[in-house]
Amino acid sequence: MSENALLELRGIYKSFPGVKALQNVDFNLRKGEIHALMGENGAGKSTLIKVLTGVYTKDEGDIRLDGQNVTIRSPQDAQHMGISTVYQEITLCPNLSVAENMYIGRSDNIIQNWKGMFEGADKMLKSLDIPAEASAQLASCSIAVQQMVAIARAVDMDCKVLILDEPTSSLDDQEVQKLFKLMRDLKERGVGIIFVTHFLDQVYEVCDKITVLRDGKLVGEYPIKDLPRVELVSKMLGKELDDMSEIKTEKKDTDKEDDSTPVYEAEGLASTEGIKPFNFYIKKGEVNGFTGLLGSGRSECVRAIFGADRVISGSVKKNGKTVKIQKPIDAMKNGIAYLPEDRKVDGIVGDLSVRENIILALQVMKGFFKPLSKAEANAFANEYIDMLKIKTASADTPIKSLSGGNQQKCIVARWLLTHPEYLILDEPTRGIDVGTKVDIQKLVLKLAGEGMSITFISSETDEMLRTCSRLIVMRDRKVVGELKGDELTQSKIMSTIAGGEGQS
Amino acid sequence: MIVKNHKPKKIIELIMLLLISGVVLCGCTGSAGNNKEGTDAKNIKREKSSASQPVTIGLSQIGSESDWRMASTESVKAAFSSGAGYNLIFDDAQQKQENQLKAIREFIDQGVDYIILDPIVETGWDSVLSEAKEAGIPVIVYDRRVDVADDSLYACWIGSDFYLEGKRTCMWLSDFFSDRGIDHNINIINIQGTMGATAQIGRSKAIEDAVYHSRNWRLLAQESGEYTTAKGKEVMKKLLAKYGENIDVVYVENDNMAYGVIDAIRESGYVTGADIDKGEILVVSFDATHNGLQLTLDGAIAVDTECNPLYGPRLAEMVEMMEAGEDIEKETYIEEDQFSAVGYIASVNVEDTEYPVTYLTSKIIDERAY
Amino acid sequence: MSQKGSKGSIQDLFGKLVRKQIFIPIAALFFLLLFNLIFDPGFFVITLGTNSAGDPVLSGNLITVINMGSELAILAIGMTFVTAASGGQDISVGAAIAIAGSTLLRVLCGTNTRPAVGELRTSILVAFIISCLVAMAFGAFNGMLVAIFKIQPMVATLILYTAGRSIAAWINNNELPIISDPEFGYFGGFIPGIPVPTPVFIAVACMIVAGLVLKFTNLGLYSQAVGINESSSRLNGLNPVFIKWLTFVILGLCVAVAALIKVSRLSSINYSVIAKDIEMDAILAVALGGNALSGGKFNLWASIVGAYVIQLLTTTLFKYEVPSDALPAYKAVVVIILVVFSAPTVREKIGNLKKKTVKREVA
Amino acid sequence: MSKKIRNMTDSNLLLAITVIVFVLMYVGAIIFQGKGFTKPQTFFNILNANAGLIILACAESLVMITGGIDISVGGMTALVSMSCAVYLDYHNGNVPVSMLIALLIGLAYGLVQGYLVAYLDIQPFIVSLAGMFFARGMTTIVNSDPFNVANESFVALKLARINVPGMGSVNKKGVYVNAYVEIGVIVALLVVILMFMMLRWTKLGRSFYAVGGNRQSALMLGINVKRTKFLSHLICSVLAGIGGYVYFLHVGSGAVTNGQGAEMNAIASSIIGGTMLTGGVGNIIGTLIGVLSLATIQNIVATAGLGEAWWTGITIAGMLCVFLVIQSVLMARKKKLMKK
Repeated sequence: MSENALLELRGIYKSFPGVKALQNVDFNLRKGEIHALMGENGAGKSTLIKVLTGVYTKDEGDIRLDGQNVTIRSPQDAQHMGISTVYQEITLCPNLSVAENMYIGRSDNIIQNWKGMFEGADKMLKSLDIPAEASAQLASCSIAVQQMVAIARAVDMDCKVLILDEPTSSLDDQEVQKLFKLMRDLKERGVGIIFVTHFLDQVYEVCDKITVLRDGKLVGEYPIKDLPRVELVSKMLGKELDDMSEIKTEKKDTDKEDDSTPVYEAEGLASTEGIKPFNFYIKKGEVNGFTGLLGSGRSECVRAIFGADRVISGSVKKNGKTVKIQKPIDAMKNGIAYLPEDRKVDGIVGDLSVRENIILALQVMKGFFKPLSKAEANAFANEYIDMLKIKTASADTPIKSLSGGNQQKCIVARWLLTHPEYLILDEPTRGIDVGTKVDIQKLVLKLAGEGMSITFISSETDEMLRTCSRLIVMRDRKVVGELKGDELTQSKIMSTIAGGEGQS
Repeated sequence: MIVKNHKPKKIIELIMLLLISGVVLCGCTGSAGNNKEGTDAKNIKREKSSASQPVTIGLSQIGSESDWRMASTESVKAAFSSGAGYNLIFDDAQQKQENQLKAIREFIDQGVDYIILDPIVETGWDSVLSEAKEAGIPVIVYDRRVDVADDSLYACWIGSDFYLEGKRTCMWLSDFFSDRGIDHNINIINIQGTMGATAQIGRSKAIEDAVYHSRNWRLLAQESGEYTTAKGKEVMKKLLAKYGENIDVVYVENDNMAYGVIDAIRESGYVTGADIDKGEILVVSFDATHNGLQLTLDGAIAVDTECNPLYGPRLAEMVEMMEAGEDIEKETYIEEDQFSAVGYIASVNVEDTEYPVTYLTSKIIDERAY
Repeated sequence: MSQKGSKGSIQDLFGKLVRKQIFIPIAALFFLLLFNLIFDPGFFVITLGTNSAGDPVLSGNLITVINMGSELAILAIGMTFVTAASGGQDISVGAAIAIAGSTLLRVLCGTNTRPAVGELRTSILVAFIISCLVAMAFGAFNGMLVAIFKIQPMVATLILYTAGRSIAAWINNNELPIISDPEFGYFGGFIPGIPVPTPVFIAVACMIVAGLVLKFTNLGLYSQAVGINESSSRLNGLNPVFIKWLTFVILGLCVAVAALIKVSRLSSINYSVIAKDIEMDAILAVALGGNALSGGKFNLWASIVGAYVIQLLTTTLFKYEVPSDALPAYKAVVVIILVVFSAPTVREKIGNLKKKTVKREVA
Repeated sequence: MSKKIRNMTDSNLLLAITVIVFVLMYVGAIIFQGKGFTKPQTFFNILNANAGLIILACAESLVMITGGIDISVGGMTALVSMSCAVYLDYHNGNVPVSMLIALLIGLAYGLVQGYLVAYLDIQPFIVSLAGMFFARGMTTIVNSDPFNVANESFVALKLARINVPGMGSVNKKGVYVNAYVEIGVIVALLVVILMFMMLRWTKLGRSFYAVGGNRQSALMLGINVKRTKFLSHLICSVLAGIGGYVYFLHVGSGAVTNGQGAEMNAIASSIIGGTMLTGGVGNIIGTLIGVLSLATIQNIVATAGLGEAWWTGITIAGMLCVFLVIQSVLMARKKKLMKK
């Protein structure tokens, strides 16, 4: 069993004030293996990785690398031992050059050899097919390229263990394929790769083994062949699950035609973010969605609808009446709510309490001079904490200490509290655990059933198919098609996105 | 299309930029408007260039910390006006020798004809003055002195005899006490000026000497009030808290500090006045500024010895003499007066010279130039 | 058993108290008072005397603290808002006080720098309103640089810090007006018949206004939200640019009030000395209050208590005859001790230490 | 054009702006102000008077690049000059020991401030604010009265001139006067060169940029962030000690007011020189030019006859304002270009 073993973790414990993040967790990685680390948010994946990379020090347990006990005190330690990590968020320095980002912090040389460094970096970038110049400032590269640079750095370090912590969430399909190729190459070279992701498809595409964590405890380690998806999901959630089918039946009810005036209608809408003017409408109780590859402009469209980016042309009608939506507050006053794509940057207000985060939008709509009383605010917050089953110690807890899924629920609560007629959800399920994903999808259908209009955007097409009755397809910042009814199939969407045949 | 639509934001940025540079520019044009002398001087320079070059003077002033200093600055500025054929470059050193050194070097670099210097402290001038000498620019020192190894480094000095001022004040006090028949112990507090300044050295020495030679005068404390009202008040408050009614006389080394000292005395519940036997605190001060004299008239300051700030005419006289190639005296003292509204003493005698004491009236205050 | 439980709950309560943000400044306040109580109980003596005009006045060290601390407390209010919303500090408040004070005197005196009693050009109220407007305009200028041009607050306000005292001197043509009207002295001294110094009332009034603003408007929530996450605030319908700008204007108003007290105390002004280094004290007050200087969540009252801690420290040191120029050295030592003990890393370490000892006891 | 701007690093872009503005300003001064500015000695005098500030500004730039700030450098200047002055004059000390005193003060400051900032994670502004208070207070405790140092060997060192051949000028009486710089200038230029090389060509130098650019990332990239921050403050304070001594060597006096406002001048010079207070961006050469720009504008204001004290403050502020706005607008535009 332990032949070829590269990394062995035994009985790892780690706790934070009030939380037992890891309890008696074991983990094995062999040479030339791609090993998926799975679990819901808050299951302990991040903590385990941070223990491995020296960001946290473990409370108890052994780490064995190449059969020898090691202590990892800092990220430098980890690097020196051959454990490299690529994180979901870019952890490079934007003000330095690409080459420096690949080489800094790696050697004990005193002198910086610019020429040698540029040459080495260019070679590496070329061999990995990464479109970046070694001398360019990192900030001038796209996020995807920055991610690739981070991987190039890890590869260049001849690491034994490569940890990829959700590296694919900001990459498009092509880039993901490139990354997978890279991973397989490394696997050939005998590198052990720990792969953390929420995309089940990707797990089944590249991984050899899966380790599942739940509530800080080890559930088990399985060869990929022995663990079908449904079982994986149920292991992660800790219960058998047939929610998926439920959702489908619910959706059928909302799938109907009507000729009423749209709740929201836009004509020739365009914003400074470079989307081509587009037309759009949504009716009462309808769930529709924008789909397309990452960067196709689907988020920019909904941002334009909400006035989040500067709107530069187009006319908007709300319930048939022409209105002006220039800023978010205009949209909010017109009963539109928007859950943004990037939860951390655009959604939560980290240091504020759950309560303040929930009431924020309602408060802003009420106005500067009409603050909610503490009692009212508490009542609202508790109502939604119960309704959406937000797991938090109290309404006073800072939102940043909640898990991703629960943070997302708070943001949903924030917008539901404003009782919008039209709710826009941009990637509400990104980076959150499967259980919450299902909860949110169910909620969408429930709200639609109650008469709310909803636009739902997700990178996972099956989620869209499950919830939406109409899909607007985008390519290169342009609307290229609209699908409904029977057209709503995986293959049809793919072909529309790809633009293989004549469009409507 | 998109580019076009970008414009509004850019235009706003541009407008903001213009606005800000506008504000700055306004400041600059404002300067031209306010500082008419400057522009006039340039015009005259152009007109006169064929006939006679204006004489360029570099004036390095200590600062603008007190009424006295400002009256002095105004006087010099008026004397070297462009109308009189001068081009004055004025520099305010804001109480730092460093800045004065810098200013003098700038004057040398600009090739001025004369440098006029009111030095903030006495030492530390050797190198910069020798640079001026090297460059062939005569330096006139006024008010405070410079202490240099080689006194050919400056052309001449004109100023007050601060020791004499102090002596006159002490003599007035001594005459006053004997007049009143007071011969018990007199407790004195000295609120000094900025340490190391010529005036502080002279005036402090005078009171120290007087105390040393006196039978019943005692110096309770000496502390610097740095010539400012605020600091004077702060120091006095502290000393009042410490010595309370034991204080008979406060010897304040300038009027600005005297305002603060009198404020402090009043706020601490004491009374200023000449009747020290009734527990009043007697304040003597120097400079005889407008406000100082007002307080003297009210009796809050018993005697205010003048320190004449009106150097302008005398300095202009000297420059003219040097232009004409005449010899001038190395050291000159400026004439000074002494004012009191207490009125017992008509004159004081210091080292066999009688110095009159002017009985102060509001008429005198109104007629004075500052 | 039950005893143990109650002991635990008391410990819990204490723990909760210790974790409260306002605990640190209040603890510092108590510590300084205790220090004085032990070494010189005379510190607490308050006497009722009369001033030169024969009006009753209270005097004593405690009166001095609440009197002289007024300006700082008022500035701490504005500084807290600015810190919360912009994540930076305004280092130009001292210079702005010089400007506001200079304006006040200029409006009152016109070109005559020595107006006799009753010769003021306008009423004090009008002059004060004008100086408020000027101070708010300069605040708006700072706010514009910070909010619109996105320049870091400290850097943006460095401009006014450099120019402020010069502008103040310029406003009065570098002359130093002196006002002899006794009414003008009321704001920094005493109103006849009332033995409590007027600045105390002004400071309390400012606190009440600030409290009401926090209660009846959303300024608190908005400025915190903007300070923590600007992007998210914008998507929730807030206008971060306006809110940041607004906090600077509010600070401008606080500056004008502080300037009124400062100028009134002297009935005159000294451009280069007035309110010198007060910006540093104001920032310190915010920091002592346990507020993050990087913005976000704030506790206004903790800042105000912080301001009085600084003043109490100053007065205590004066009491022990520390010369005013040497004062900063002692202040620095106390400040360092305070910030070290309130630093999260240190607190954590102390917490760990405690845990260990407790564990050992249990074992 | 826009592509070129895009490919420039932030540091270089800001440096370019600074250099252009400085050259324009100096040329303008020569054209409009005439005789004075054509003389090399005018420029050397600017260097002489600001040698100390150049070193302080380099020190400040370093902490600013690392994402911190140090407002204690002005106070340290006062403390260093007063301590050395008292030692030299009252204790009749010798010059090398006085230099050692300056270095030790710098070192002590660096160790304490560095530890508090880096290892206890206290905000650098507050730490150095306390540092400034402490230095100013200690200075008055050491000695409150200003005085000029009379110690002979010190005065000799202070008066020592290094002639710059071929740069002299003829005075009014037709005598050729050599152009010169003071020893402090040599020290300052050495510091500039060493700091430039350190920041550009050593791993440590690059790690300052990395920590300033993104602390968290730098940690993940395997840089010892705490040690880097500690070193930035240590080097800064030691340099401030040296800068304080060079300043002392120029003015030759111990005074409480020495170096007053020097911290803000150092910060302003760094900003004009293209260092950003947000960290990660900056250039020592820019800092040098920043100091020179500041000094030149002061010189222009003074010699233009705007001697009233307020003009200096207002013009410097105006210049700072224009620079900041240009920087802000340019960076915003660059960011926009980037997006496309």
